[in-house]
Formats: sequence, structure tokens, C-alpha cells
Amino acid sequence: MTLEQIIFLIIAVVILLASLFVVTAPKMIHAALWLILALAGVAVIFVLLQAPFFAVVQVIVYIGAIAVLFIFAVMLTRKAMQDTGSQLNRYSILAAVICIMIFGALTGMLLSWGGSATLLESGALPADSIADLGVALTDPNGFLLPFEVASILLLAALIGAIYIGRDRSSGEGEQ
Amino acid sequence: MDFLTDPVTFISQWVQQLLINLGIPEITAAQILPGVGAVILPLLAMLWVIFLIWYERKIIGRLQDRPGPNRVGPFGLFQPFADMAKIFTKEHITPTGADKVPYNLAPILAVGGVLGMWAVVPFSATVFGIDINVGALYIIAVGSIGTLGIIFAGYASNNKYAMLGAFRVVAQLISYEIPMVLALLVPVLLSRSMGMNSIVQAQPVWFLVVAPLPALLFFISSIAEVGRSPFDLAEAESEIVAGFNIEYSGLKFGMFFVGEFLHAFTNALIFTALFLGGWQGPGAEQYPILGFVYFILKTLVVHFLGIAIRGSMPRFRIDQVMQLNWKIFTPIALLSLCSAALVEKLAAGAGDLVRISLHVAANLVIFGVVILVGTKSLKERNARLDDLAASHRSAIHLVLGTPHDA
Amino acid sequence: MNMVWFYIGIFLIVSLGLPAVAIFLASLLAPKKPSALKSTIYECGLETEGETWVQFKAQYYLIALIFLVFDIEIIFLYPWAVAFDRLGLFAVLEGLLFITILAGGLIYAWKKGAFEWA
Amino acid sequence: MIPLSWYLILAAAMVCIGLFGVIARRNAIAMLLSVELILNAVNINLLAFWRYVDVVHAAGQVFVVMVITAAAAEVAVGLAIIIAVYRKQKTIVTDDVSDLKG
Repeated sequence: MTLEQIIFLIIAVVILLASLFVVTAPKMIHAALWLILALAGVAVIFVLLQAPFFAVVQVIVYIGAIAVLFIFAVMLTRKAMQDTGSQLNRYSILAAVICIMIFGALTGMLLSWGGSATLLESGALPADSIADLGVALTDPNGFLLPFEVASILLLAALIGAIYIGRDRSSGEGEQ
Repeated sequence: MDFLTDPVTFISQWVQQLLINLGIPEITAAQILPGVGAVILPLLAMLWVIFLIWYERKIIGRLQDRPGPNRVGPFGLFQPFADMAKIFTKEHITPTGADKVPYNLAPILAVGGVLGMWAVVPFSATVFGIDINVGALYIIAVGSIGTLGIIFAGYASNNKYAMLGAFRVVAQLISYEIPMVLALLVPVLLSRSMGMNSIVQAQPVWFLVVAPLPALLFFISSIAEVGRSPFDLAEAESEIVAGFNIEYSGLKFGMFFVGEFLHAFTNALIFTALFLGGWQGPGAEQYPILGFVYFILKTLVVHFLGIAIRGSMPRFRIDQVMQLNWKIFTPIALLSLCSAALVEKLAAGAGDLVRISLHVAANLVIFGVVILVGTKSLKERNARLDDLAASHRSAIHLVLGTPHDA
Repeated sequence: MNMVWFYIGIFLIVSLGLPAVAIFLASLLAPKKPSALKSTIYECGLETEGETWVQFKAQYYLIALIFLVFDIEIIFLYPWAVAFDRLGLFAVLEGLLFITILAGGLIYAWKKGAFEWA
Repeated sequence: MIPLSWYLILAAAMVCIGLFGVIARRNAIAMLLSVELILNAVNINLLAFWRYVDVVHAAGQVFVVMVITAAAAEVAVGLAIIIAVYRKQKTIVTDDVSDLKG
């Protein structure tokens, strides 16, 4: 076993355990904190995949922004949750069975496809994969349209979220 | 390699030779050394804090017309050691209802997030922590770990004031991250690289000259990121007791301060690397030790500026902090980014002198426009406020009757 | 994996480990005389009242939201800046259009009073 | 060398855990958290295929960028809706929020 494989296995176990806690933690805030650990683990996986740009972006966007947003939302809606009783609904056992079956099916498919186990990293990494990404994003023959549509999507999300989330009744007794 | 011109490389080569002589294969020896460096550098940074505390207290003291620490040791040099001895032996009190794991993790994250930034700082032509090709973004990423520490502290302390303080700080930190990231994008654009060492090498002319506005924005935002005066809402003692760290005691409390002192200096380091040419200077290529000296000198000047601002500015209100960021800094950052990109592309064929003067001119134009628009809207606002005040006064007069002397 | 990132990993572990070790050592040195009163929640000497989880302004949430949207911008603009030499004028203008559209979001938030902290 | 299958199995497991969260959690925010897990698993897959199958073209990277953008937009709007519902109904347990039903 190489060093890389050992690191991968450790990180994979961390990610999966953290993910399990995310979906089962009785306290919402704990679920959000476990999500942060899972996302950090994914950042390490990106480093292993030689995509360091996405590793740092993962930390900046997911841990620095999305996780913060989740924590804020949990605190804002705190009164809704008494954190007592089961946080799972009545379908939980059925859901668990379905998910385990899906996982089994997926793994079976992967194992029966020879390529996934034998395929190795395709050649050397390009000299500057980040610049490649930049070129591809703004190339009219590449992904120019998604690039501009993404900005419009973000604009729409921002406008929509501000419109919905605005507090119209200037709250009383708020800090 | 001569010991005097480049001691670190000299020593590391010597150690490597020693390892090889001991029978360790050359490749392994070459791999072990940077690992050892990765252990030593954070240790040195941690020890450096001791000096920083003394330096800062001394300067703040002089600014406020008092001697600063001067009792323990010559010039009070041993004061930080006395402080340490004290804080090490203080009891650790955990409040009831605290969420233990995040509560204890918070001070660790606050310091670790700052220490981690040192990994990519280029100290001289030959000694640059670890040169990764996403260095600039790495700094932002590691910085957001510190933000996480503050949220943890606020949530886990089970205290209203801690929570309020944490919310305020986090709102401030994430807000100022935007102009900081956008200002950081300009050096990246000018040097076409995110590696810290390549950014330094791309600066025969300092980026402070080429891009003065982003440099200013970066400097101010980095003060806000540390949460120091005038952005010290976090520890507005008079308003929210002490902020997010209220329930901490002993060294856990001290760690937040270690993080703050170190963060201020680290920001000066990064600013120097990004905008002041890092280790560049006459003779720095041939004699890396000179580059290191230049780097530290420039950093100390920048750090001194930060301390001077801390010592002389009153605190902003939270609404002012937010509006300064979103209504002034972010638009300026966006504008200067656009102008930098345009000039860089349109003047690509022109000589360096033309290109740089165009950059400077664009920056000046943006600055002028912002000042003009700013003063105009400020005047309008003041007029509005005056009207409001006048109408209130007349309302009061209606109720109370006109004053006799009117 | 690049060895460089292995060193980054070591560096990060050491930088998180140092404060942890320091705090651990300090907790060995520090006196331990816990009492119920000592570990009550600090509130200017008064006893704490009500829940810790007071209701917060939605404003904080809006700020985080706008931050998130602008944070996403960096994944588009940093590769764009790094690849600058390989881009034509058209591609640079595309990037500027991207920035302009997002600036529209900033203006909307401004007009809707997301930055007013009254 | 890590074989491609390791990444794919890790991603499959993450997707299944996330799916379980989406179906079984009662709290709306927890559902969004689980969706984040699923999207991250997708990113792992995309980058793994980029690295193992076609590293020359940046398509894999571009898709990851788009997934992150979509995730951010989804979280922004989703949480805003949750907060708005919470303000009106004082609950975010999905079984209790029944106003949207026909």
C-alpha cells in the first residue's frame, strides 16, 4: 500500500462517518458541524486527484460560505427545533433499505465494469490545468454560454433569495 | 553556497549531506528536509508572537504618550514571558451548557488558521515555505478556518453575548473577504499566477505602484479581517461585554489574542509579498539573505502602519462597517478589477512604462469618481437629515409651544 | 499526489497541533477548583435570563447570502485571471460582462436595503 | 496509485447517505445538508473522471464549477424559503408545513 492509498482510506472513512452523522445527528447544529468535516475531507480528496484549485475552492466556498450560511439559518430557525424526539420521519427504515440497495447495485455495477478497477490516471497533468479551465470557460467553442448563464443564475438566486428572505415586518425584540 | 549569503540553503544542504552519509538514500533525504521545515516554520512563527506582543505594546504605548512595558527586563523585553507565565497557570473554566468539542476546538482553529497561512509565504529567493500554484487562494481558504473558530466559540459558549459578538464578527469577516478577494485578484491578474513566489518575481515594479487602489483595499480589508480597531466590534467591551471569547479563560482565552497578534503580522507579510515586491531589492537574487532582510523590514513598516491605525482610530458602528464595505469597497474593487483587466489587455503590446502609467491613470480616475460621487451623496444625505431634524424640531414646538426667545 | 501538498498537510497539522498542545500543557499546569458558581454563564454579574438562542436579525443572513454569491465569483474569475495571456480581447470582455451582471445583484441588494442596519 | 473504483465507490456511498438524509429527515434544513453531500459526491466523480479519463480537456473541471454554482444558488434560495416559511408558520418540520398542498 502506498502513502496515497493510506491517506485516501483514512479520509474516506472520515468522510463517510461524518456524512452518517450529518444525516442522523439529533441536533441540527451538530449536523451542520459534521457537514463541515465531511466537506473538508472532500477537499483532501480533491488534492489527491491533483485538482488543488478545487480543493481550496471547496474550503472557501463550502466551508467558508455555505457552511456559514447553514449555521446562520440553523440559528435563525432555532425556536422551531426543540431537538427532542426523533429527527427522522416514519419512512426512515424504508429509506435506509432503499439506500443500501442502491449502494449495493451501484457497487455491483462498478465492480462488474472492469475499467473502474484497472483504469489509471490518464497521463501527466497538463502544465497549468487552472489556466486550461480559464480558457475553456471563456472560449466561444468551449463553455462560454454556461459561463454567462452561471452569472445570470447567481444573479437570479441573489434577487430571489433577497426577495424571499427579507424581513418585511421590521422585527421587534430582535437583536 | 556560502553560509553568509544564504544560511538556510547552506544548512539544509549540510543536513542533507549528513543524512546521506548516514546511509539514507538521497531521494528520501530530499523529501524529509521540507517536511522538517514544515514542522520548524510554524514553531518559529509561534515563538515570534512573543516579540510581536512586546513590539506592539511598546508602540501603542508610545503612541499614547506612555512608556509601555518597561519593568520586566531591559526595555520590558521580558514582559511577554511574564504574561505567559501568568496565563499558563490560570484555571480553565468551562461554562455550564457549553458544547465541549466545538468549545475547545475554537481557540485551536483561531490560531491554526493564522499559522497555516505561513506555509506559502515567500521569505527570500531561495526560501519560500511551500510554493503551490494556488498560493493566493490558499491564504483565503486557510483564513476562513479562523472564521469557523469564531462561530464555534460563539455557538458553543452558551452565552448570549458570545453569540451576538460572534454573529457580528462573522458578518464583518465574511463581508470584508469580498473586497479582499477581489483586490487579491489584481496581483494575480498582473502576474498571471496564483503562486506567491511567482507574484513576487513579477514585481520589478511594485504592484503598490501599478495598482494603488487594490493595495489600499487589501490593506484596509486585512485590518478588518483581523478585527482590530477601527473594526474591533468583536471586543467592543462597552457594548457586548467582550464578544465571542467572553466565556474563555486561561490559555484558551490567550490563544485568541495570540491569533490576533499573529494575524496582524501575517497580513503585513502577505501584503508585502503581494504589493511591495516581497524579498525583491538590490542584490536580493545573488544574496538571498539580503532578500530576507528586505522582506522583514518592509513587513515591519507595514505592520507598524497597522498598529498606528489601531492606536489612533475610534471604533466604527456595525452599520458603518457594513456600509463601508458593501457600498464603497466592493464597488471600487469591482471597478479597479475591470480597469486592470482592460488596461492589461489593451496595452499588452505597449511598453512597460505606458502600461504602468495607464494602470495608475485608471486607478486615479476611479478614485476621483468615487470621491466625487461620495461627497455628493454625503451632502444629499446630510441635507435629508437636516430636513428631518428640522421637521422634528417643529413637531416638538407644536407640542411644547415655541420657545420664547425665538 | 504532489509531495508539495504532503508538506502542506504536515504544516497544517503542526499549526493546529501547536495551540492544541499548548492548551493541553496549560491545563495540566492550571489549578483545578471547579465550583458551580464559577462555571455559570457570565453576564455582567447578573444571573442569565431566558434562552441563549435569542432571535437574530435576518440581516445577518442576507449578508451571508450576498457573500456566498460573490464568493462563487472567484471560481470563475481566478482561472480567468491566471489564463489571461491566453485569452483574446473577446474573452476578457466576457469576463467583464460576468462581473457586470453580478454587480447588478449588488445594486439590487443595495436598493432593497440589505445593507441598512437600522 | 489509487484505482478509479475507489473514488467511485466513495462517491456512491456518499450519494446513498445523502439520499437517506433527504428522504428520512424531518427537518427541512437537514434535507438541504443532505443535498450538499450528494452534490459533493457528484463533484468527486466528475473530478475523478477528469483525472482518469480525459485530463487534456477541461470539461470535467468546468462541470465541477457549474455544480458548485448550482449548489450555491440552491442553498441560497432554499434557505431563504425555509426562513420565510419559518417566519410564517414557526416550524420547519416538513410534515407540519402543509400549506403548499393542493
